[in-house]
Amino acid sequence: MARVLRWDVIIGLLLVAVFAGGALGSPSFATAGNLSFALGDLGEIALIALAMTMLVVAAEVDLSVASVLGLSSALVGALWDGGMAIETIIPLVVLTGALCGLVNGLLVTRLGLPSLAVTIGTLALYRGLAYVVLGDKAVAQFPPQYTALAVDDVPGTFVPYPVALFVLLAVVVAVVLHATGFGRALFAIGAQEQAAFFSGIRVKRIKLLLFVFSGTVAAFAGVVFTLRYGSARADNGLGIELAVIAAVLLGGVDFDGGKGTLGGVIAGVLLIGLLRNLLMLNDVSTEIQSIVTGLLLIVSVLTPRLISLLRPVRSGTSALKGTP
Amino acid sequence: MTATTTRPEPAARDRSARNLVDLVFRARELSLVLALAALVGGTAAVNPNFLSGQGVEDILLNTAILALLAVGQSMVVITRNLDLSVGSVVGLVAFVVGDALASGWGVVPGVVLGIAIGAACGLLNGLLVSFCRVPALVVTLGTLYVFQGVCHYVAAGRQINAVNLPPALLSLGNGAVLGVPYLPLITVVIMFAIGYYLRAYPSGREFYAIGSSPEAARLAGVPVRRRVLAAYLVSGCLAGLAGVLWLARFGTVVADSANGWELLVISAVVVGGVAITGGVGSVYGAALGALLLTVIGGALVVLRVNPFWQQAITGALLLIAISVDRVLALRVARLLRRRSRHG
Amino acid sequence: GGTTKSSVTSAPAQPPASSAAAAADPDAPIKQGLKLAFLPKQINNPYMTIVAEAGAEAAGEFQGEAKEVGPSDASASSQISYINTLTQQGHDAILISANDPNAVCGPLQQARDKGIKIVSYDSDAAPECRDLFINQASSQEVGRSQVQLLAGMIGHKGEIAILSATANATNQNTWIEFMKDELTKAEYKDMELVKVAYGDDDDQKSFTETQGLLQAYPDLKGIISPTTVGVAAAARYISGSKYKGEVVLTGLGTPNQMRQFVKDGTVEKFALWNPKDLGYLASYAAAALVSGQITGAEGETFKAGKLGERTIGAKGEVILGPPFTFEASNIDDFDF
Amino acid sequence: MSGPPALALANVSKSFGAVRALREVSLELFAGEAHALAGENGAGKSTLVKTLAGVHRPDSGQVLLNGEPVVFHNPADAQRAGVAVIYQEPTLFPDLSVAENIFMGRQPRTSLRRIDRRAMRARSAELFARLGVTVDPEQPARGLSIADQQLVEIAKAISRDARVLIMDEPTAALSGNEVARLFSVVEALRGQGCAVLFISHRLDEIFSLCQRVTTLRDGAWIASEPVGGLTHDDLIRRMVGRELGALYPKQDTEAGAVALRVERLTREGVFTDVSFEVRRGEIVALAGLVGAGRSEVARAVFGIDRWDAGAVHVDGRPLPAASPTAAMAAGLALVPEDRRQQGLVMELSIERNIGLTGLRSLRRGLTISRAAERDRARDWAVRLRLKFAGLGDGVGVLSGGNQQKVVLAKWLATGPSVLIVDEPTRGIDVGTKAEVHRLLSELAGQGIAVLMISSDLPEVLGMADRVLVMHEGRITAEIPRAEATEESVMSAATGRAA
Ligand SMILES: Nc1ncnc2c1ncn2[C@@H]1O[C@H](COP(=O)(O)OP(=O)(O)OP(=O)(O)O)[C@@H](O)[C@H]1O
Ligand SMILES: Nc1ncnc2c1ncn2[C@@H]1O[C@H](COP(=O)(O)OP(=O)(O)OP(=O)(O)O)[C@@H](O)[C@H]1O
Ligand SMILES: [Mg+2]
Ligand SMILES: [Mg+2]
Repeated sequence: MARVLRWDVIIGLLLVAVFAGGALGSPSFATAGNLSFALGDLGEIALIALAMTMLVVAAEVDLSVASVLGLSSALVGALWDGGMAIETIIPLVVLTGALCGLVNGLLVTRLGLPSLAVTIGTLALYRGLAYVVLGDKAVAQFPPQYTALAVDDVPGTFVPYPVALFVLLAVVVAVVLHATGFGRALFAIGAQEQAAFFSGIRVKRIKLLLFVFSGTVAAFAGVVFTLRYGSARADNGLGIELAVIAAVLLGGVDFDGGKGTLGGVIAGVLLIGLLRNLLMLNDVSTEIQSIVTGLLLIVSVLTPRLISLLRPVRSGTSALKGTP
Repeated sequence: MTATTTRPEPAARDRSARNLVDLVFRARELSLVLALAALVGGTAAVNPNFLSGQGVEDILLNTAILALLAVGQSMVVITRNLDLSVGSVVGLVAFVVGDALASGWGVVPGVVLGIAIGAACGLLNGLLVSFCRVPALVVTLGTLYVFQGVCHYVAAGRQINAVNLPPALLSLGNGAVLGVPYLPLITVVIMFAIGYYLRAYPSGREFYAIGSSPEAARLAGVPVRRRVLAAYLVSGCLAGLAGVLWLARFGTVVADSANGWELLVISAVVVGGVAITGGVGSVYGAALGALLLTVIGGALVVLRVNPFWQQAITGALLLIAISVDRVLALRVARLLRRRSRHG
Repeated sequence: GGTTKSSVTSAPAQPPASSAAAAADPDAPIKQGLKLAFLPKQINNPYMTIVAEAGAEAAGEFQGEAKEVGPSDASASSQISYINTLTQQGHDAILISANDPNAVCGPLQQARDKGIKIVSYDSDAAPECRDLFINQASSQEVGRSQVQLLAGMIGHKGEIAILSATANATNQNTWIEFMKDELTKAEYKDMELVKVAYGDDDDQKSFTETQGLLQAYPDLKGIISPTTVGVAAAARYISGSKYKGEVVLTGLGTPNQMRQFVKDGTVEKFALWNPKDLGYLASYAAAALVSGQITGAEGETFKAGKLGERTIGAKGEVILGPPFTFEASNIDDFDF
Repeated sequence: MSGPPALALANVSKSFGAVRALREVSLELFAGEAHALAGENGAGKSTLVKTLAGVHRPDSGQVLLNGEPVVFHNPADAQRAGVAVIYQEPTLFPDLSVAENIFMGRQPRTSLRRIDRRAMRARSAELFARLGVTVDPEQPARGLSIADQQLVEIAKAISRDARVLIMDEPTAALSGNEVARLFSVVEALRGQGCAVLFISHRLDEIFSLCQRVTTLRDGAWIASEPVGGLTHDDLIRRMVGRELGALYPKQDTEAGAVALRVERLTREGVFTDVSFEVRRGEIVALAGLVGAGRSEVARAVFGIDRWDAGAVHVDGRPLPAASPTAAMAAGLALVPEDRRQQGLVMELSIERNIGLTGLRSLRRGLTISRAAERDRARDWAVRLRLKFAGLGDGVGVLSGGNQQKVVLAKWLATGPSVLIVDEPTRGIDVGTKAEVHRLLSELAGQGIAVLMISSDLPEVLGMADRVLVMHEGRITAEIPRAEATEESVMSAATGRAA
């Protein structure tokens, strides 16, 4: 617990530092316009990270999120092109996302396959289906009032609507994860699944639920993505699953399950996003950006451990838990 | 004081249990081979070209590099770790070595350079994971970005063209001895070497021990950190070698060769029956997995499947592969239980 | 009920580009110290690099400066982050090769609202979101000439295939449309387009896609690959395979990449415009826009340094010129 | 004793944060002598063991090898110095074969330093023969019962022909015959001049195996003395520091209505046609040999495993198969046999673990009430005399016995009407054992139906109103308290009885 706390603090401080540095360093950083964009640009990743956090806490992972996003984008395009009303398309597409999640969940819970393997498979499958649905077409001309909804800020703020929505959802997830029985169950499952099961926790049902949630959120993110860019393509969001995972890791969630806080993850998402934005504004080239991202990831996790290593190891856990 | 009695005589159940267990372990490689046979047979039936000399050669060449990476990866996975950075390493090595050769390096120094770079990358990953105890996922995802960045930085939008490369290297990529191309040959030799080491040597078994239970390994006096480091080192070296072979095979490279391959490699390993949770599996399985993935890809094209369907079908087949294998394992496990006790 | 495509498209279209309102002054001098930014599809594409470097050269000629920034992956979303930053940094003009004509539209509009001129090159953005499109060659001409080139080499007979870039690449798809249209003409009745494959502008993928094509269609006579990455990869596979001499390959490639294959007879002819001229022209066009010499309306003209005077065509397009065909006899005269 | 001790501790202290597990403890192990280590749960026995084994480094004090100070940086160092250890919790490689588990790192070699699998198999078979048990060396360790796992651990340790053999509760999971065989092997080793350190909560074992005994209390050294002059009560007094009430205080209670009825329950290959009843206020023991399938029955009844045929009724209402949640709702509680895997979430704190079974009842509105969670935990921690620094500590750091108490607490907190306990006193010290027994009969007194699986026959005879005996997956006898004797139970357990 102590370490996780310390971790949140570290990431939080880094975030503040970046922000301050940006505000002082480059005039165009702290402008409403830029921040609004930078935040909006994080929208989808942030949304998906919420669901991913819950999964990872329960010691599972969903690599297919980016593909679900792509599939939902392709569907939106195809259906819109087919003349269906956007009001019907959106729920329909989100439902499809839930279905994708359900498939992941069933394969994991019913067959007991490792989620990494399953979702690598569905990563290919769903992306493939996206191409099947939309092929090489790119659909545009979405209704302005909706595209606007995906881009514009909540009046009087520099917070785009999707981000506002994210904040709401984040609060809900935070409560669920850290204050409800469901959350307790997630941590127990992640840390010692068998014991959780022996305590009468419906392990499989809960995991299934998580995957469905993850699929749903990803699909919704796909809708936002499509409207924000006003363009539906099969290859939308290609490869952002790694960005999401990077954010979750940076947020201090342990992929062995049972450890992590949502606050950390949100800080992680913001940190990565704002840092990249800041670097771009200062004409730091892409390659340097990815180097910085990578180093940030490693160093932020390395530092607390080095500190605890350098301090004379009193805790007897050294030998028993010391292995990578 | 406690009761004094004798245990039931369980010899019989143990024997039948053993055979079944063996069956489960063999099953993976077996089912892979069967799946392959079916796939190749079916495809060849539709389009004989698939088994033409050229066709087979292409498949072998395409598999070689992926299989090489899968072998390295499985060594890491067996120790209950992961190496996401392989794709970036291949890209980096391919370009840097290409650059060196283009500027007049000899082939041999070039190869050495490539492997050395790979080794350095592996060493970095290994040190961070084993000695600094940073989770493998964090480290290798981080280095994935870092190595990629470095590669782009070095490349700066340039491209290495085959013309500027020594013919010796290119012939290594496309030449053959007695009709067998070099690349698959190299891969197979390495695969058997590592496979044999892991099975027949005490230190080799320790990789499995670590993956099976790190704490127990530590208490048993296994040098956990050294082994994990070694696993990453091997994975790195093989990624380096793969980078050189990539260069030899494709001749033209820009900064992003093999980017995104990390997941491809891992799917190969998983399909090959190496448990992502460590301790189980073999490099042969991993290599077969790579072969299977490549053949699927090739077959779909040869069968004139609409390109938009190809990816979807690949994904579906991948899922079927692991599901079938799993169901099989569960079945055998139940059989084991029913036979195991009380006659 | 609800909002459907028809109900939207029937609604009045977006207002015309604000800048078009201002009047053009052909004799206005080119402003000093212009800041131009090239935003290619992706930075590690040698062809793109050549274009941008030439652009920078041109900028030098009129005491301006041009930089090249861009994503490492050819995706619309990452390109858009760059449009935003360039907007925030306040450049005079953004020159973009769009990964997705529609996706970049919104951000480009925001840029124009800040008075930044938008010039698209290589791959166009949606016309209402840019001032000018510098087209390397009329898409029509590219598409048709490629078919003519190939037809000539295979005697107007046999199965042919196309090896494209990504399935979503706009310029590729436009060209392919014109190729298909050309093929409907009578003289091509014996030629059949059997497949369009996608190499994703990834060397290795293009390479293996070529393998697949040749195996799947044993009677294949010719391949068109209208992308520099694809044609090079295809050439390399064919030169090392039994298909060398059997299958005719052409497409759009750079002389440096194709030289060896022309020399070893794998490829007889291929086409391309001079990417340097493309970048050069784009820079001058942008400068002319910013300086108010032109507004992007049809018929306006401007001076493009050594390339002489250029006229703006329909839909704000400026065409570089007809594609140039390279072959053994002339390839050594070029170095790019 | 002649010569310096083979291995010794001099004034060793070891703390874990606030907990002082060892304070100035000294101990000498001489060649050819079996030395017992006695103490309550949490007294510091396992910590001492881990210090000798190189797992922990002492905060102060020294480890002496043949009188020379040494520093074991890791377990490997200790092993090289000839120290073989059986840890309290099995440490096996589930994916590897039993033989590989035994010889990991010391495999017999052939030419080219390759592993000689045949020799490895043969030598493991030998070892098991010495222990008088049959375990297949080729079988993967995953799926071994706790008992079988413990036997593999023992084989591993004695295969090292170590100069010092340390055993932390090796017999906890074993039944008499296996214990007897183990002791004869240890005797032999002792004869060959091996120094032995032996830990057990079964005092008779200490008296029958050891020459000297050292007692720890709360991490402090109390006494080291020859076993000869001691009585049980002396030893207990040293350990507990107070007089103990009698063990097995079960008084006859009025058996009420049938609370749990199991009818012809069958799980293919594991148990067959198992039928029995447990009434309110009754303690029914399920006795049998290790491996008889008792735990499996318990698991099936509680819904962990699916059953193939039969039915389970709780208070007359049928229980759906394979749903622990439903079982809990019906008032069932299962204290499982493997506390590390099944009983506890090691990473989580004491209060979280105890709260885990009451996530619904702890809800205030939508969220969990921390206060309620804490009260629930404290209440039971106190009632079970749990030894802990803070309720927020991870259970992973508790001593074996204290962990077992947490498991009991988390289930008793659910106020069950039927309580199934599988080996409830495994690895629990005499003092706590008495408490647990008092607790069980108290619960029975309150009208709870208790089903107790135990391999500890005196416990069975002392606590049970009725004894059910299982043999190879079938119930072979039901013996009322009056007629329950060691002979009657064991003959049924071995299938000898009619
Ligand atoms: N790794 C650890 N971190 C923190 N505290 C620990 C750790 N290991 C043991 N302790 C504490 O040290 C004390 C002694 O524990 P130990 O396991 O030695 O007791 P024990 O005598 O073996 O008890 P038992 O008979 O139940 O096994 C206990 O209070 C325990 O909570
Ligand atoms: N987790 C498991 N997986 C597979 N088989 C098991 C497992 N646990 C036990 N077994 C097998 O089932 C048999 C019954 O073991 P179990 O320990 O449940 O019997 P028991 O009567 O409860 O004995 P114990 O006194 O150890 O509780 C064992 O001999 C073992 O071979
Ligand atoms: Mg202990
Ligand atoms: Mg049991």
